[in-house]
Order: sequence, then structure tokens, then C-alpha cells
Amino acid sequence: MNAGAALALYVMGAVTVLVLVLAVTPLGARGRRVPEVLALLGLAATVAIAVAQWGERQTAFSGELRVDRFGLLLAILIVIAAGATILLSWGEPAAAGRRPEFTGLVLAAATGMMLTVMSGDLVTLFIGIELLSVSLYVLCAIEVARGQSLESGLKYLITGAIGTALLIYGFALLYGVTGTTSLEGISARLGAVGSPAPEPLFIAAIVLVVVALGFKASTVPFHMWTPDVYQGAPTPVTTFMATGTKTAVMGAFLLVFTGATHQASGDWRVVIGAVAAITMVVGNIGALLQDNIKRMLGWSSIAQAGYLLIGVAVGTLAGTESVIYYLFAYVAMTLAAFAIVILREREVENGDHVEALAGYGRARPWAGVVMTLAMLCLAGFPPLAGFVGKFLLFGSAVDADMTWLAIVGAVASVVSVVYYLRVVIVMWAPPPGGRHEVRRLGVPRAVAGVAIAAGVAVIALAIWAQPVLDVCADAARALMIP
Amino acid sequence: MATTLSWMVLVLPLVSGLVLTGWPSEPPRAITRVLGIGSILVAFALSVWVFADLLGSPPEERSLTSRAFEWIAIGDVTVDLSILVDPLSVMMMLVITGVGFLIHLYSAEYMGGDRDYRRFFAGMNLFVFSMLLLVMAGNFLFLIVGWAFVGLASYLLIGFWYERPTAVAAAKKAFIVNVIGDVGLVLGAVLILRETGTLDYAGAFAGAGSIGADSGTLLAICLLLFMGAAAKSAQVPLHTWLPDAMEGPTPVSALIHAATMVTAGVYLVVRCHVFFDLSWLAGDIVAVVGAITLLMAATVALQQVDIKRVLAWSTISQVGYMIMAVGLGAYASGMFMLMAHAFFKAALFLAAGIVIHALHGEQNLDRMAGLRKHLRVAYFGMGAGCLAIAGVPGFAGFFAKDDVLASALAGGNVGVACWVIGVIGAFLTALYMFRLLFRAFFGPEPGGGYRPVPHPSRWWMSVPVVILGVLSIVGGLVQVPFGWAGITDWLQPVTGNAPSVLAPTHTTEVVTVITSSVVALAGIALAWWLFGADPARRLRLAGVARSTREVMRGGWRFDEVCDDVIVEPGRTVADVMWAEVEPKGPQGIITGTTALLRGGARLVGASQSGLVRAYAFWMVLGIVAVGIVLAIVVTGAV
Amino acid sequence: MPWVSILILVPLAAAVVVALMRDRRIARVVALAGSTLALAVSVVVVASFDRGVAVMQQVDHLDWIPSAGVSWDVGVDGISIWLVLLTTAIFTLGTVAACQRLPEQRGSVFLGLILLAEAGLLGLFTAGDLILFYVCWEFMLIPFALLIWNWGEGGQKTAGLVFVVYTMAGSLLMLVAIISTGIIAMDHTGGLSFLIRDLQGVAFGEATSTILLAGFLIAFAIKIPLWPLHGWLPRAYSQAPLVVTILLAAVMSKAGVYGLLRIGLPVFPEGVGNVVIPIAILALTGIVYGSLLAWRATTMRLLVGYSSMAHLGFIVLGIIVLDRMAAQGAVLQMVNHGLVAAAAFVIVLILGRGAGTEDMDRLSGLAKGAPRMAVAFLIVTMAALALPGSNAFVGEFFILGGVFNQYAWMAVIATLGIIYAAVYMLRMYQSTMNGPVHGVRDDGRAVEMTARDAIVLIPLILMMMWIAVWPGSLVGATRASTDMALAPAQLADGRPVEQIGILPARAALPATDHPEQP
Amino acid sequence: MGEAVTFAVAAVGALGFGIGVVFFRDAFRAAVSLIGTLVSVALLFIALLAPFAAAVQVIVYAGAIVVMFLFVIAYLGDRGDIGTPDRLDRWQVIGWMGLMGLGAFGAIVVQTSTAGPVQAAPASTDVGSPASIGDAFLTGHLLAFEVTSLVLLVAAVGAVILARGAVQGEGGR
Amino acid sequence: MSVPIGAYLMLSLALLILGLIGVMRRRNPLMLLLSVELMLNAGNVALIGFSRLWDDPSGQVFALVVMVVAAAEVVIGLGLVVAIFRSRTNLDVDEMSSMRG
Repeated sequence: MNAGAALALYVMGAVTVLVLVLAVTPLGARGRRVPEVLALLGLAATVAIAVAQWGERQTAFSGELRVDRFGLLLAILIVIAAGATILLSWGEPAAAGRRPEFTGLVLAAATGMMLTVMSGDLVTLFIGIELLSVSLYVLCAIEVARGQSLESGLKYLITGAIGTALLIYGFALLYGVTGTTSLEGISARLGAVGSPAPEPLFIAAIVLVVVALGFKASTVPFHMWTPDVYQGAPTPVTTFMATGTKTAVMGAFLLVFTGATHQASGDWRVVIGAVAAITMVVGNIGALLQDNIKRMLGWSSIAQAGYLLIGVAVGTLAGTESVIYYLFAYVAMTLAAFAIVILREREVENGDHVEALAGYGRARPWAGVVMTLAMLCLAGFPPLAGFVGKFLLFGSAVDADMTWLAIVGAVASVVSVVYYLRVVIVMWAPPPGGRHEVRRLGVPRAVAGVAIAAGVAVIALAIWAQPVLDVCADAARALMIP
Repeated sequence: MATTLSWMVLVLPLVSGLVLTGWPSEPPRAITRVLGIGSILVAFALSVWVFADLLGSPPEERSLTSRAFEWIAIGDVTVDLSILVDPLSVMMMLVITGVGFLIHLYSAEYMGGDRDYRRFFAGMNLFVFSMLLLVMAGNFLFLIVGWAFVGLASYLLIGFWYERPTAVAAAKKAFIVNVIGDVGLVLGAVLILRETGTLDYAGAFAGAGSIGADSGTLLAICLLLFMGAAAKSAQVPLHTWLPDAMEGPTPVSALIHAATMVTAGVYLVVRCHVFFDLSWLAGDIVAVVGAITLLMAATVALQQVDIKRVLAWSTISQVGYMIMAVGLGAYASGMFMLMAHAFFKAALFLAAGIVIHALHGEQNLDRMAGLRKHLRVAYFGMGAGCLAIAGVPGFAGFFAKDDVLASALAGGNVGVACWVIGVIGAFLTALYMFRLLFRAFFGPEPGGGYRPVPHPSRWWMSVPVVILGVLSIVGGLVQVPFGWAGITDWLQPVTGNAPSVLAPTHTTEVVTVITSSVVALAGIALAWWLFGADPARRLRLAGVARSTREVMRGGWRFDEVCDDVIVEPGRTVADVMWAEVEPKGPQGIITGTTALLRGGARLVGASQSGLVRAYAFWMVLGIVAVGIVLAIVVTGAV
Repeated sequence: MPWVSILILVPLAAAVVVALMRDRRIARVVALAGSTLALAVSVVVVASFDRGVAVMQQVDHLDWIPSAGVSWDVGVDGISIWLVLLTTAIFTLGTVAACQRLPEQRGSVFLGLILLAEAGLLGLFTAGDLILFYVCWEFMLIPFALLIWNWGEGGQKTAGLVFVVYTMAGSLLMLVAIISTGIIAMDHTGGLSFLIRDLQGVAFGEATSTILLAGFLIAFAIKIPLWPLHGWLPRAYSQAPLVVTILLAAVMSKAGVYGLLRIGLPVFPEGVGNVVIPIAILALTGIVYGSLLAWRATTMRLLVGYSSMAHLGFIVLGIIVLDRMAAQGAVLQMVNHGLVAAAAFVIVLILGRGAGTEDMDRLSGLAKGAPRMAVAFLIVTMAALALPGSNAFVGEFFILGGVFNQYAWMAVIATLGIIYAAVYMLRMYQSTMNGPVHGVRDDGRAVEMTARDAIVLIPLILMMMWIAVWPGSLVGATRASTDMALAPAQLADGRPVEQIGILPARAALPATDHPEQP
Repeated sequence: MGEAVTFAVAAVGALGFGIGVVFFRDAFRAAVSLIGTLVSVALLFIALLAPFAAAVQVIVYAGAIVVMFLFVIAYLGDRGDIGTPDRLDRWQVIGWMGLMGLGAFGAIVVQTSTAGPVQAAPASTDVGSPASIGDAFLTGHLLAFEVTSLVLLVAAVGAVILARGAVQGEGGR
Repeated sequence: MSVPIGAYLMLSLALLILGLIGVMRRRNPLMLLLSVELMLNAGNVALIGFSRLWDDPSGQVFALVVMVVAAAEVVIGLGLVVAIFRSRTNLDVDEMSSMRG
């Protein structure tokens, strides 16, 4: 019961509560950036603690929380995403009146995500996902004045609620089959029985868990809500959903499938593989004709979920390692892309249309370069991090002789090149109205900072791929070998 | 010693040609003349020196090869840049540079009025260089290179007046037929390379025995080489380009389409006589083609109205004689005919040139008559040429043609058939040549006299015609039946004494001398009767066999047939490819996939109806789908 | 001194510096300096090249992702030495041409992208690691695509997109094939490595080898382009700015063929056996098809584009028939075609600029006012139709020779290409140069080759003449490596031993697969 | 024996009220039938020896949540519900078939499952008692317990934001 | 445990399907949330059934946590419904399809 292990989580919880409390006190007043600064400090502290605890492997709260390399690494990634979101929402009009609440909710969602990736027990996993979802329901609808924001919030809530109900039912069946809610208990129970004739209840459990987690990760049969919610929600929230939620849910996938039920991987490998394949294809095709950049990035995040699922479907050490590495790359590219969209949105009315980006590269070359880097990386062009990630994912698929998955991935990436490069064309094309009418509005430094940092990260992740891969390998081993 | 001189002979025209081309602006006429003509004169002098040097050395040491450097070593074959100096190539060098020099001298004035004076001489020099490279090359590869350069030079010179669309078309036609010939030669060389492992003459001919006499491969080699020769020497299927080549200036026609280029085919067959000796069938095919060309060309020449086209068809016919001779194995007599033909055909062309020059570009026989009073030199040149070419005893043509026919008679039943065709050809030759002579130089002047009286040309043009005239008279004495055989002895080390090499026997000599003399004189008499005695008779006889004469004037419709059979189908196939296959096939892949993707995107977009309940609905279907897949996997797997 | 790595990094660095520059004049100077420096380095690499050695030389090895067996491994050998020199030379001349007629819109980025493409191509030709080969293969796509979009001429912008997506479709399949090769080889050799020299010794077994080879061949076929997959060629060539078309046709088109010889044959010898006939037939179709389309092409660009498709068909034929002479001829022909295609497009550039239009039928009689141009154009035309005596003839003759040794009927069909080459090249030359003066002012003097054009065109012609006069100097260096690349495939295909150049001592004899394999 | 009777009654109650929740046109009646379902489920919990859960169910679920529903339904009145035909008719059939498939799949699974411990647990254990649940909460699932408080805090903040937004929307403070 | 666990599971499955029907049928978000509550109850029944089967308290703990979460969701759901109602008169879920494609 060594409470010390969960120090990182304590700090996050404390900071969240503190910031939310600010909402009511005058300190939260406009002008002074107290909530944001406090939040960033808290996040920095959490990262420091996580790094400090890097070495050991221990569980806290009698098995409910596994503080090991896997959880900590993903937690760090989540905290980075949360920090970036806070920076991106620095001057966000949507959060004008209610900055402390906005920051507090982001921290709450981040805590939920950390909980999900570090959970060792079905109940913790469930409550983590729910905390994350509830915070995001509110965040989506936070710009109450704008109808689309409310609409996206409600859509996300209704479909989210259905997902939660199925998740409960899935976990219930899993609990029913194994008699325990702790993940290690489940894997022990499955291992002990040897490879059982697949218990039908267990099969039903897998179906429901795949469906529920699939919904949260917006894989294809359950992706319908994603484009609408990504378009409706305020852009920093969309960014956080695209980066943070994806990391947390992929962590959940890995925990439940590769971690807990890897003995029965023979059963769920093909199913997750099929879901991954369909997601990649439909995700990419869906994005082809989108003219709203946020909606297009929504579809693109669906497709990227497909690529990530390859690593999960494979169920091997190499698969997990490549998923983690690709998550890092994915977060970096998505942050870069959304940062530029936010930048553009603040300058011109309905800035989320692709045409709004027309000629932006010529008006602000550095923004053009960052956006081009993000798009090329998302498309998987070498030598950027996206390519290295895809290469590792395809490698793990081929290694587990699911080569067909790698081929589907390759074909889907070809389709993805079309719409990613369309953005690059628009970016560098001559501006429609001759000289570009960029209002010389001061570039919000925070957003520019995130954009450039993400751009640099995309290149750095590729060049220093090996050290990052070593860290991911440790994390994967921590997950696989209890 | 001889080889270094030969290198100089080869390089001189090249250097002068390059200097003329590279000259920044239009050089003064004097410099063009000095460079253009001088280089050929020096080359001729050096060739004579080489000839003398070879003559001095014993027969067995007359074949010298000299290697400049190792050109390429690829796969397991190495090819050197090397030249072969032996009696055959020296003889060709003499003819090329000798006649070439006279023609260069002649064209100094003939082209006087042309703006691109420098470009003409550069072209002519490059032509002489290519011809020398062709005859002096030491291996098949550089033979092909020389061959192609000759084709290029002829393209440039035929299309010299490139502003005239007809000249441009003629040049293109000549070049493409030449490329077809090249392809044949390349395939032949490649086959030789495969069989004997080397491209050098010495190695290839030594290895020829191992290919197996009269085997299919050997026949293939010979026929492929002959395909190249036929294209260059304008033999039957590939001869259509020569008459059109008359679009070029007359000196060009003289040099290229009379003296040197067309004889390259003959040279090639003689050079590769080892192959032809081993495959009798190939020899006979070549001889038959020669014979057919001979007869066909003679008939067509009879009907031509343009003075240069008459000479062009006559060249095709005479080369037919040479090809027939070498086909049968009479290499020496073929070469003798080649040399003699060079002299009198050049004389005829240059004389015609004087006529054209004097009449300011007029080439149509109908508008010419009675020129012997005005153009004495042209008359002498044309007369000597006609006498020689007709084979009137005592003249060069008589001895050469007689030697060919005599050898043919001794060559088995194919030889006899060729002899008969040869005799008929000789009769027709005499007929059409003297038709030309009488119509142009005898009879009353058209329209009561030429308005601007045609003034004779200056010495530049007259001297070469006179020299060539004299040569056509004297040239034959080199090899006299029953006397001495200069050419045969000279070429003996090259052609060697393989059983298939033909030589005229005593009896065939006698028979041929008599028949050819009688036939020649008969031809002249008929020509005098038809055209000389009473110019009006020609008009009266115009109605006789009008349709056949029409066909013969059109060159037996070879052009039309060739277009319909080869060119048009190619064009239609290309159009089909361009209009049908390209848009549907390769482009179709692109348009097809883009349409597919666009359709898919619309479909996926449509399913995004924005209705919350629809999403819930799809979720249920998703659950069922995942359940079914898993059930299949589990039951399947278990 | 890791000259080869420096060779790749110089244009890369120059590209970044130039692209970021505001002032066009300085950008021009830096771009020229960058490309000439790259040329100098490549000359050093060529100078220190040892002709006798068949294996990769001057190798710089640096681990990039050791756990995944990926490394920065560059080196030069007989096959790639002349291609490297060709690349730097053509790009230097290309930069000069680009500087002369720099587009006003963002000229510095234009030059930067050209240098970036050069870096990508140099990387491709010197890559010894399959993944690095793939990275460079894709890396050079981006600059060309951007160049075609932003500065493309005529018609809509889709050419660039089609070009990228089409090539990417092939190359991504190649990526899966590369990964499978690496992983399957891992079972044989223990460690995971993507180095070509390690993968060469692995006996994959006929079936796997063929499948993997097919994965590679699709990507190479699109890039060469082989017959059915050339849909992108007319669009890219006609819509790209001419300077880019020069680089595309002269150097980038070699990537596919180079890949076939560098990776296809040595690494998958067993698979090559049953691929020879299909590829040869496609190549032959390409030759005839390309020639016919060139004959009917309307603009000069399309004519030269389709003709280069025919020439590349020849080169592929030379390689695939597994004959030593043909392969060595093909390697030489790659360089020849590069020079000829570059020269041809430079001439189209000069004509197009002078006469304002590239439609052959609307121009004629230009030789009258532009004699120097006529002479240069004639030399290039004669080289393009491989007139015996020109540099292209050397390659073509020995390719025909080699092909004739193996499959005589193929050589005969291939000669159709030569005949049609004469037809369409003469059509191009005559319809613009000869005939009455028409379609251009003051007698075509505008089309005359000025000193600026000469700087670009004359070096190309001089290089062509050097190869025509003494081809041995080039072929000598390539013989050993080509033989080594060919040997395993010849052995697997059961060719008689005397036809094989170097017995692959180190490489395992796949046919026999005897135990003591190293 | 008693357990079978309570199970039967609870099952009938739950399903009956459940159908009511789904098919009643009027919002108010649907909400009330939800209360009925919840109470029947509570009865089930008692049958399953989980009295504490049953109590919480009745108090929290039925008492608090459904009351809120009733309050909002009352607040919105009938403006909320519109009778226009929904636009999913043509897909309806496939939807039903999907559900039937799901039901069948579930039935097969339930029948064939052999889950559960080797020997059945004795009837009278006190697992469901508040003491053991309290113990379980504070030992096995302390973290979950803590985080639920955080979830509720977030829900509260969310409600405040949405409500305040709405009020400001209408000119309130 | 006289009544077999299967019976409880069948009941919870029935409730789940009823909930799904409700979700697909209703167009008023309030009614939708009601159906979702139904599905959550189905989950709880299963949980507590298995807890009884395994004689293990964590099932019931899970059920209680689910109730808390359900409460939180309902709070926000109703808050959203009220907010939307104030900004727009009708509450047709189908109307809310301004974002599509």
C-alpha cells in the first residue's frame, strides 16, 4: 500500500482541485494568468516525479495502480498534450469568460487519462475513462454561446453514454468469467486455465470491450461521432481530444488486450486487425473530400487510430513498442497541425475552412513550414517521425506474419497522401486576393511556441529515433512481463 | 609507313570539315575553297603514295592493320579503333579521293551563287571522311559507324536546300532507308559477334569456317549484311530513295549517288567475300537481286524526262551489274566495273551539271536540244560518258562490262541467266544513254534558240569534266581481255583463290566481246533512229504502249506499294495507340482510381448524416459485425 | 574522409540555406556554389574510385536505428559511380539554367527545392541500406512535386499530385516488401539488417524470392516507367516547368532501372528467373509503344518524353536478359540517355523561349536564322536516334548484342524501336528547323543559341562526344560490379558458367545452398 | 425457494417497466416507469444478497437521478417532444434485425457458458452487507473511491458552467 | 443460490436490448438518456449477479461506482439539454445535424 508510488497522481489531483476552486475565488479574474501558470507548474511537477520514479516497478493502492515504465511513459505523453492544450488555449475566445474552469477541466481530463494508462484494475480503468469522458463532454460544450459547440457536446455525451454502458457490460462479463477485477488477476486466471476452449462468455466480453474502447478511440464502425464533435468543439479541446484521448485509449487497449488477455490473443488478434484495416481505409477515404480542416483532421485521426491499432492487433512486444513510438510521433504531428489551424482561426473569420489556409505559407513562411512538416509527417513521408513510426508498425505486423495488415496500411497511406498534400498545395499556392491580407495581428506567442516545438519534435523524433525506441522498448517490456 | 599515311588520309577531311563547321561566321570564299578542296587533294596525293608503297611491297605483305587505342572492352569482347589498309581499301581510297577531288573542284564554281557556301563544303568533306572511314575500318563496328556517317552526310547534302519541302522529304526518306539498312548491318554484326566472338575482320573471317558452310546462320549473316548493302547501293526493294535524292545539288549527286556512296554495298560484299564464298545460296540471291535491279532500272531510265533522274536510274542499273558480279563471285570484275563506273558516271553528272548551270536550273529534256554548239565541254563529257557506259569497244565501260559478263557466263546456269539479262541490260543502257545524248545535244534548238545564249562555264567546271571524260576513255585499259588483268592481280591478296572465285575463261571472253559490241552498236543505232535522225518521230510514236510506259516512268509503282504496305499501317497503328489505347490503358488507371476514390469519399460522407440516432444505429450494427467476425474466428480457429 | 556522405550533405545544406534566403541574387550565387561544390566532391569520389574492385567502396556506415537494423550506409560501386557524376553534372547545369530564367514568384525556394531533389537522388544512388534507399526514393518526390505544383505550366495542378500518388502507391508496396525481406532474412542470418550486402547472401527460396521481387518490381516499373504504368509521364513532363523536366527526364528516370540492378537482381536471384520473360515483354512493348506515341506526339516535350520511355525500355531489356555484355551496355546507356534527354529538353527550352510555342506544327525553317542552334540540335537529334557513332549507339549496340545472345527474337523486335526513333526524331528536327521560315519573327534569330544557352548545352554535347569517342573509359569502371550484380541471378537461372563474370565467392550459391554458407 | 419468487417478480417488474420507459410517448410516464424498473432491479439486488447496493440503488438512482429527470421534464413541458416522423424508417428493419441477432448471440452465449467457481458459494455469506462493501471500498478499491469524488466535482462545475451560460444568454448576471 | 446465474444474465441482456431499442427509437435527448440509464442498470445487474456467483465484493463496488458515474453523466446531460433548449426552441435530435458530410 506504499502511497508514495502514486505521488504523481496525487499532484495532478491536487492541482486539478486547486484550479477548479480558483473558479469561484477572485484570483480567477481575467487579466492575470494564474490558473494557467498554476496548471503548467503542476504538470511540470508531475513530469518530474514521473521521471524520478522511472526506474522501479511497483503497484500502489493494492494493485489498483501500476506505477511502471509503461504507465509513466504514457502519462508523460498525456501531460505534454495537456500542457500544450493549455498553451494553445492561452488567448482562446471560447474560454474567455471561464479560463479557470477550462484549465481545471483540462487538468481533470488529463488526470483521468493518467489514471487510465496507469490502471491495474478494471474499476480504476473504468473510472479513469469516465473522468476523462465527463470532463471532455463539458469542455466540448464550454462555448455555450455557440450552437455547434453545444451540439457537439450533446452528441459526444449521448454516443459516449452508450459507449460507457457497453464498456460496463463488457467489463462485467470479463469479471464474470475470471472472478476478479484486477488485470494481473485476470491474466493469471486465464493463464492458469491454460488455453481454455474459448469460454463463450469471454468471447462476448472481448466483443463488447473491443466495441467500447473502439468507440472511445473512434475506430470505424464506431467513428461516426468524431468528425462532428471535432468540428463543433473549440479547437484546443479538439486538439486535446485528438492527442490525449487517443493516447489514453490506446493505453487502455494495450493494458486490456496485450497486457491482460495475451494468452487468448489468438482470438482477438484477427478482430482487432480487421477493425484496424477497416478504420485505416474508411478513415482515409472519408477525409478525401473534406473542405473543413478540423473535420478533415478528425477523419485523419480516425485513420491514424487504424495505424495504431495495427500494433495492438499484433499483440507482440515489437507491436507495443511501435504503438508507443507512433503515439509520440502522432501527438507531435497533430499538435503542430492544430496549432497552425488555431493560429489561422484567430486571424480570420471561419478560419477552419481549408481555403482559409490559402497562401498562408507565403504570408507566414514559418507557419507554412510547420504545417508542411506536419502534413508530410502525417502522410508518412520519410525521413520524418511519421515514416519511422509506420515503418515500425508495418514491421511488427510482418513480424507476426499479419503481412496483409501491413499491405492494407500501405494502400491506405497512399490514399492519405492525396488529402494531406492538398493542404500543402493550398498552403503554398499564391493567395486568392493577390497580396495576402494577413491582418498584422500579433501572433499569440504561446500558440507559435507550441507549433514550432511540435515541428522540431517531428524531426527530432526521427533523427534520435533509437534512444526514443529504447525507452519505448522498456515500457513495452514493463507491460508484457508482469 | 603506309598506315600512318592512311591515318592522315582519314583525318584530313575530318579536320577540314570540322574547321569549316566551327568557323564563327561565314568564312571568305577563298578559305573555304583552300580548306575544302585542298584537303581532298592532299588526301588523294597521300592515297597515291600509299598505293605506290603497297605496290612496292610483295603481295602477301599488303594487308596492314593499325590500332589507335582500345575503344571499348565490354562483356568478353574488346573493340579497338583500328584501320585496315589492303589493296581493296586502297583502291577505294583512290577512287573516293580522286573523283572526290575533281567534284570538289567542280562544285567550287557550281555552288558559287549559294549563300551557304561554307556549309556545302563542310558537308562534302564530312562525306569524304565518312566514306574513307567506311572503307578503311578495321572491324565491323567502325564499318557500321562509317556507314551511318555516310547516311548522315547524304541526308545533309540531299537536304542542302532545306527551304524546299521536296528536298527535306527526300532527305528524310534517304535517311530512314539508310537506317533500315543500318539495322540489318547491326543485326548481322551482332550475329557475327555471337558466332565468332569478335568484331574484327581478321578474327571474324578466321572464325567463319567454324560456323559451318552453307549453314542457316551463315546464310542469315550474308543476307543481313546484304540488306545493309542493298539499302546503301539502292538495290531493288530499297532503291526508291535514290531518284528522289536528285533534289540535292548536282555535285552531290555526282559524288554521292554516282561515284562513291552507292558502291559501298559492293565494297561490303567484296570485303566479306569469305562469308559469301562459304554460302553459295547467299551469293546467288545477291546476284539475282542485282540482275532484277539492273533490268528494272534500265527500263525505267528509258522513260525519264528529267536529265538527272535518267542518270540516277542508270546508276541503279549499273550498280545492279556490280552487285550481280560480286554475287556470282567475280569480285575483281565487280570492282573494275565500280572504278570505271565512277569515272564515266561522274563525267555524265558533271556534264549534266554544266547544262543545268548554263540553262539556269532547267533539268527537263523536253526543253533542251541542240546544245552541242553552245556547250562544247559538256558535249565532250557527255559523249565520252555515253560511249563508255554503252560499252562501245575501246572505252572503259566496254572492258569493265565485258569482264563482268564474261565472268558471269563462266558461273554455272545462274551465271548464264545473269549473262543474258546483262546483255539485254547493255542494249537498253546504250538505248537510253544515247536517247539522252541525242535529245539534249542534237536537233534544232527549242523555240528557235535560247533567249539568254547558254554561255560555257569557267575552267573550274570544265577541267574536271574533261579529265573524267579522258579517264572514261582511257580507264578501261587497266584490265584488257586476253591482255593483262591489272585489277585482278591487284586484288588477288584480298579475294584470295577460293574455288567459288570466278574468272572469265578464254571462250567466254570471246563470246562476250562479240555479243556486247554488237548489242551496244545496235542500241546506239536504234537511239539514232528514234531520237537523232528525226526529232518529230518521237512525238509520233508517243502513243505506243502508253500505259506500260507510264508505269515504267513511275518506277514500277515501288513507292506507292511501299507506302501502302509499310508506312500507312504503321501510321494507323500509331493513331490507334494515341487515340484509343493511351487514354483507356495507362491514363485509364489514373482516371479510374480517382473516380473510385471520389465515389468512396462521397459514400462515406453521405453516411455522416449528422443524426445522432443514426450513429447509435451504426454502433449496434458494428457490435453485431464484430461479434460475427469473432464468432467465425473462434469457431474457425477452434 | 567520408566523401560520399559529404556529397549528399552539401546539396542538402545548400538547399536549406538557399530556400530561406529573401534576396534572389544571393540565393542564385549560393545555389550555384552549392551545386558546383557537389560536382567537385563527386569528381573527387570518382577520382578515388578503384576500378578493379566489384564490391561497394568508400563506404560510410552510421547506425540510425540499430534495433530495427536501419543504418545510414552509403558507398559507391561500378554501377552507381557514373550515375553520381551524371547527377551532379546535370543538376549543376540545371541550376545554371534555372538561375538564368528564375521565376519571379519565390525564386529562392525554387532553387532550394532543386538542390533538395539533388540530395535525394544522390542519396538514392549511393544508398547501401534498403531503408535509406526507400527514404531517399520518397524524399526526392517532395521537391519535384512542389516544383510541379507551384511553378507548373499549362493546365491544372493535378500533374504533381498524380505524379506523387502514383509513385507513392508503388513505393509503399516496396516498403512492405523491404520489411518482409529484412524479417525473412533475419531467420537466416540471425540479426535484423537491411544492408544490401548482407541480404545478398540469403537464400530465400524460389517462391518467397519471386513474391518479394514482385513487390519491388511494381515500384520500379512505375518509376522507370514500364509500359502499362506510365500514365503519369505525359502529365508530369508537359505540366512541369521545363528546367524541372530536364532533371526529371535525365536523372530521376534512372532511379527505377538502378533499383532493378542494385536490389532486384542481386538480392532475389531465384525470383529473377521467372520474371525475365514478363519484364522483357513489357520492355519491348514499351519500346514500340513509346516510339509510336512519340511519332504521334503533338508537342516537343511529349515527343521527347515518350522517346525516353522507349530508350528506358531498351535499358531494362539489357538488364533483364541477364547477359554480361547487355548489362554493361545498359549501365553505360543509363548515362547516355541522361545526357541525351537533358540536351533534348534544353533545346526544347531554348526553342520554346525563342519561338513562344512548343507546338512543332506551328514552327518551321528556324535553321535559317539560327545556324548554331541547327548544328547543336542536329547533334542531339542524331544522338537521340542512336546514330552509329553517337554515344547512345555504343550502349544500344552492345545491349542488342547481349539480348541477341540470349533471346534473338527480342533483339529483332527491339530494332523496330531504332527505326521509329529515326522517324520521330527527324520529324521533330525537320518540322522545326527545315522548310520555309514560319511562326517566328525575324527569321528565327530569336531562337539562336546565345552564350547563356551555350553554357548549359555545350558541356552536355561535349560529354556526349567524349563517350562516343572513347566509351571504354566509362565502361571499364562498371564491368566488375555489373558482373557481380548479375552473377547470382545468372547462376539461379541456370545460364552456362562461361557466361558468368565473377563467381560470387562470398555470396552463397543459391542453387546448391550447400551447408558451409558463410 | 424465496429467492426464485423474488426473482420472478423482479424480472417481470423490470421488463414491464422497461418496455414502458422505451415505448411511452409521454415523457412523464416514461420517467415514472423508469422508477419502477429501478425498484424492481433493487429487488433483484436483494435476491442476490446485496442489500447495500439495493439501498443505494433506490436512494441514489431512483431518488436523485430520476427526480432530476422529472424536474427537467416538468421545466421543459411538452415543448421538448415533437411528433414529426423520424427519418430513419427505411433503416428501421435492418436495425431490428441487428438487435434480434444480438439477442440470439447473447442467448447462445449465456446458455453455453460454464463460468463461475468450481463449487457454488454458500447461500448465507454476508458479502453484500454494508460492512464488507465498506471494507472492500477502503482496501481493494480506495483509488476508485477517491476518483469518484473528482468525477462528481467535474460534473458539478460542468452543470454550473452550462447553467450560468444559459442564464447569461438571457441577460441574467 | 437457487436461481442459476444464467437467468440473471438473460434478464440483464433483455434490459440491455430494451435500452438499445430505446436509444434508436427516441428523438428527444431526455428520453435517450433514460434509455441509457436502462442499459447501465443492465450492466449493474450482471455485475452484482457475478459478484454473488463468485462471492466477491468488488462486483458490487464496481456497481456503486457505475451509479456515481451515471449520476455525473445525467447531471451534465440535463445541463446540456437545458442550455440547448434555451438557445433553440425544439429539441429534435434529428434537427441537430448542422454538421454533416
